[in-house]
Amino acid sequence: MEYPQIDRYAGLASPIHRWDPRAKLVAILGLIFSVVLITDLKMAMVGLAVAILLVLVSRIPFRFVLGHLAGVSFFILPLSVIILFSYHQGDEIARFAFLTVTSGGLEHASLIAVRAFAAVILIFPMISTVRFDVTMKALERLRVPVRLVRMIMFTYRYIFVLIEEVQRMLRALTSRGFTGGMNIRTLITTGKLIGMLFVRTLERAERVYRAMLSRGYEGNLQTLVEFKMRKTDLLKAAVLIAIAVALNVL
Amino acid sequence: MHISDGVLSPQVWVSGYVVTAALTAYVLTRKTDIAELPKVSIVTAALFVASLIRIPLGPTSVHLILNGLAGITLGLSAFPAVLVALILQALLFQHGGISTIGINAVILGLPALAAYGLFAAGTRIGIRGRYAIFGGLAGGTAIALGVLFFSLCLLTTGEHLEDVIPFVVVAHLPVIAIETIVLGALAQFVARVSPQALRGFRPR
Amino acid sequence: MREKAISIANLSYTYPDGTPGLQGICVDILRGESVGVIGPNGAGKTTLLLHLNGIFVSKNGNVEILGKKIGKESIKGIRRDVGLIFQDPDDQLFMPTVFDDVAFGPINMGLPREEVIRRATQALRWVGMDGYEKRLPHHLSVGEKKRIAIAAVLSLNPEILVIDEPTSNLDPRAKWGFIELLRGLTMTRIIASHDLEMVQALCERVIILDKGQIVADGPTERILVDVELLQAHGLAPDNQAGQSHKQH
Amino acid sequence: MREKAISIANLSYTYPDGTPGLQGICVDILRGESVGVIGPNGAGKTTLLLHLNGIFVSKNGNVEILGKKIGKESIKGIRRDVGLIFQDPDDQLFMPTVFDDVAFGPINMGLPREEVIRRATQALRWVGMDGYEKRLPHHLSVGEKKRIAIAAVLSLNPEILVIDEPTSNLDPRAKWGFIELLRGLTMTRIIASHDLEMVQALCERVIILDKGQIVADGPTERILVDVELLQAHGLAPDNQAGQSHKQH
Repeated sequence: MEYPQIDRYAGLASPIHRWDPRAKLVAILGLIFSVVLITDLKMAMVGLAVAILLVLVSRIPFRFVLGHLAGVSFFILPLSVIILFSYHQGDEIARFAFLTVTSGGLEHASLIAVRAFAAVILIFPMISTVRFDVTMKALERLRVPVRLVRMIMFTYRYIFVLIEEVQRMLRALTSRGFTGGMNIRTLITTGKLIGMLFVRTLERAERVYRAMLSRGYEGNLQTLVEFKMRKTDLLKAAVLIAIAVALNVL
Repeated sequence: MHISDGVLSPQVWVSGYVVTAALTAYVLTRKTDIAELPKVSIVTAALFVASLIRIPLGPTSVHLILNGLAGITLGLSAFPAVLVALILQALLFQHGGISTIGINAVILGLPALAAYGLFAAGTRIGIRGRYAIFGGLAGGTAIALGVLFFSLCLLTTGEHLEDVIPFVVVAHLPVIAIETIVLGALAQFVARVSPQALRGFRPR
Repeated sequence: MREKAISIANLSYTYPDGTPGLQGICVDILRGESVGVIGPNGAGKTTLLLHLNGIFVSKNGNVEILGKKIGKESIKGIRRDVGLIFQDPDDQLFMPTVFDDVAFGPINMGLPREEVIRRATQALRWVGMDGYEKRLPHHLSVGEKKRIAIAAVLSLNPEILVIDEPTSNLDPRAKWGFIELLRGLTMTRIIASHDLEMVQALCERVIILDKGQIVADGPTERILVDVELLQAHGLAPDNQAGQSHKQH
Repeated sequence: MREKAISIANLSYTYPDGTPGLQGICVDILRGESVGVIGPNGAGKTTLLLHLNGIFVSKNGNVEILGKKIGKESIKGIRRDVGLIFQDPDDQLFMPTVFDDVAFGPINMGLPREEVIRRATQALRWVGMDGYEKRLPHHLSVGEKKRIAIAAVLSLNPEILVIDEPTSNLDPRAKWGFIELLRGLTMTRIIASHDLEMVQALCERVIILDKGQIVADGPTERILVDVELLQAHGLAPDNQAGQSHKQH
């Protein structure tokens, strides 16, 4: 079980790191939504190239990006393979035993995979170039409903505390000779473990709430943040938005 | 069951955002106790962390989804809890996607609410082992409904994804069984150790 | 005579499950006093502390802080006057960054931005943690977290500081550094603990709480030498254990 | 000469985030020894303990338990031989009843039902908690939970007992009762703590760990009187703090 470390490289210096987080969020989100709307494989490839270019500019090690793509690959690759063999349109270009691949199938499968990877790679210049706490504050300044942002904020904070707690519980289990296997006992033990985690977390939530009350909490949660929008921030945003529009219009 | 970006047609993911926005707004803007927001968030963190636990399955392992658990522990607040967990999973671990946050929240969040209803109604029946039985049912149902919604998305999106559905269903059958057993054991355990915890802080 | 900081008259409390928590607590604490509340695990120490800033409120209004009864109207002011610091700093540091945490109280008081920053900065300097503003709580050591937790309360400029088990899980160096820090604060202080060494170093007066009742109240130098009294309430090893310890 | 219970040769460990955890640890512990591992918060004590029953496994196979290298084949036996008790009993106890918790280890070993019951009952008797079989661990006091946590490991009949911070958060009576209990156990014991009083009462030998390295190793009566050594590693108050304490 690993800690989230998406903002591990937030301390680097690059034009993307220096970009105002609000402008950065809006512009790259725009680009992500543009990429998923592309219907032309060539334009999708351009989108993917833009995404990779942004990662290069941000100086985030590509190794790090690849390491985070497992989840998407696990979903997208089997899906593309199924489409490749099941969607028949255009000329037949290959045949394996009873499976055939058509040019239309190949193009459609590639389009989906390229869009998916382009979109997910864009998350890195957007999220990894700034500390996550700042991202959350930027979301708030962008008028994302404050209650939602607060939920994200508290949840994020306690993920770290609870990962440690679960790690300790799992170690205690292992050290008493428990080896999880594909059996009902493993599932029941996991159920009890999560049950205990839940009971402890409720108790913790009560203590946290008391600490909040003690410091004058009355339902209102604010933070002080300073963001400064400069001309260059807007310029960078304008360029990316223009690319986003071009990807779907050209 | 997290659909990534680039797969669905805009009609589907935009509708996902509309439904999610409406439900989240409804739940989060009710006049509630000021305790609810921090407490629900901290429990959401526990659900998030629990879903990182790996369960061995054949040569590989699967993560728990636990949307049913969100339902039986948080009631209506399960919906924003699922949404927040999905946002964090997309941003921190790149599970799921950005454009699909809304539709993924619908796929997992509506079943969470169904699990809440099922559990709340079932545990009122005074039979022995009701927590284990309805906890398990809620857990399994939440996944099964999730698979159903997931399949409906693939069917209606018009991107020639119908043939993927059987694979999705088969891949999730063991997950349904796993979550049924895990949540059954969990609900029975919590009912014994801290019965008030399952009544939680959901609206009375 | 010094003014009363806290006045508790016949306070009782029963837990929701029916077990008694506190029974007939009567105690006055004067301004500027530093009082140790000691007692075994489960004696009711934390429950008592939670009454001091209205997290638990007695219906009879028998807790007075700086002359004001705790009640609906006074509670806001009282929470500003009484700074409560909990045992586990992870329960207390709930904001994304150290600065956000220390600024949380002043922002809730509705202070202007400049003043919030001034208070937060000053509080961090007090506890020796200036420069930590942008740090994340999960990257800090227990000792550092404990200091930040104190700063988060000092930024409210409280008249009374109430601290639950300040030294638990600290190594000796961190513990004594923390004791030094607490000694430097001059407001009224109530410290609940079973670390008698710390209580000896910090408090002029000691109250022993056991099974929800006050069983002793007096100057530190009288209470902490009364071995029989301490033994009777689980605060000193029983004779047998103490002896075999010596023999070892 | 007594047999070696634990033999560690040049053990290093780096945390996943790249910070060093342990560096070149070399140490032998003999059968029947009772060894205190002391050091400040963050010195690597817990990380070291986690290597002793293969929760963390070094690739070089440089940890030997009772003559067996920790590796894939030996690990099951080693987890039976080395009982590891964690600091917070809540991390360890999550079965619906005390009995289930104590029986959990023997069941994992695949022992027959009769033997499981016999061992669990005996372990509970050892720690003075017989009669608690049907209680819910979560509802017990810290002291009681700590005892159950020990019983849950004793039921495995370990040759070596490894205990992390046994006395943290215990009131003095519970603490000394617990020390008595630990003294009554005769197997090899490794106790990590910064409670020097307890280490003094229980251990014949002391190892000081700081920044992931062993900085001292010797008989208790030599190490624990070396104030400068203790100060240098955060285990005694700095002169200044100690003095002002005396002046108070």
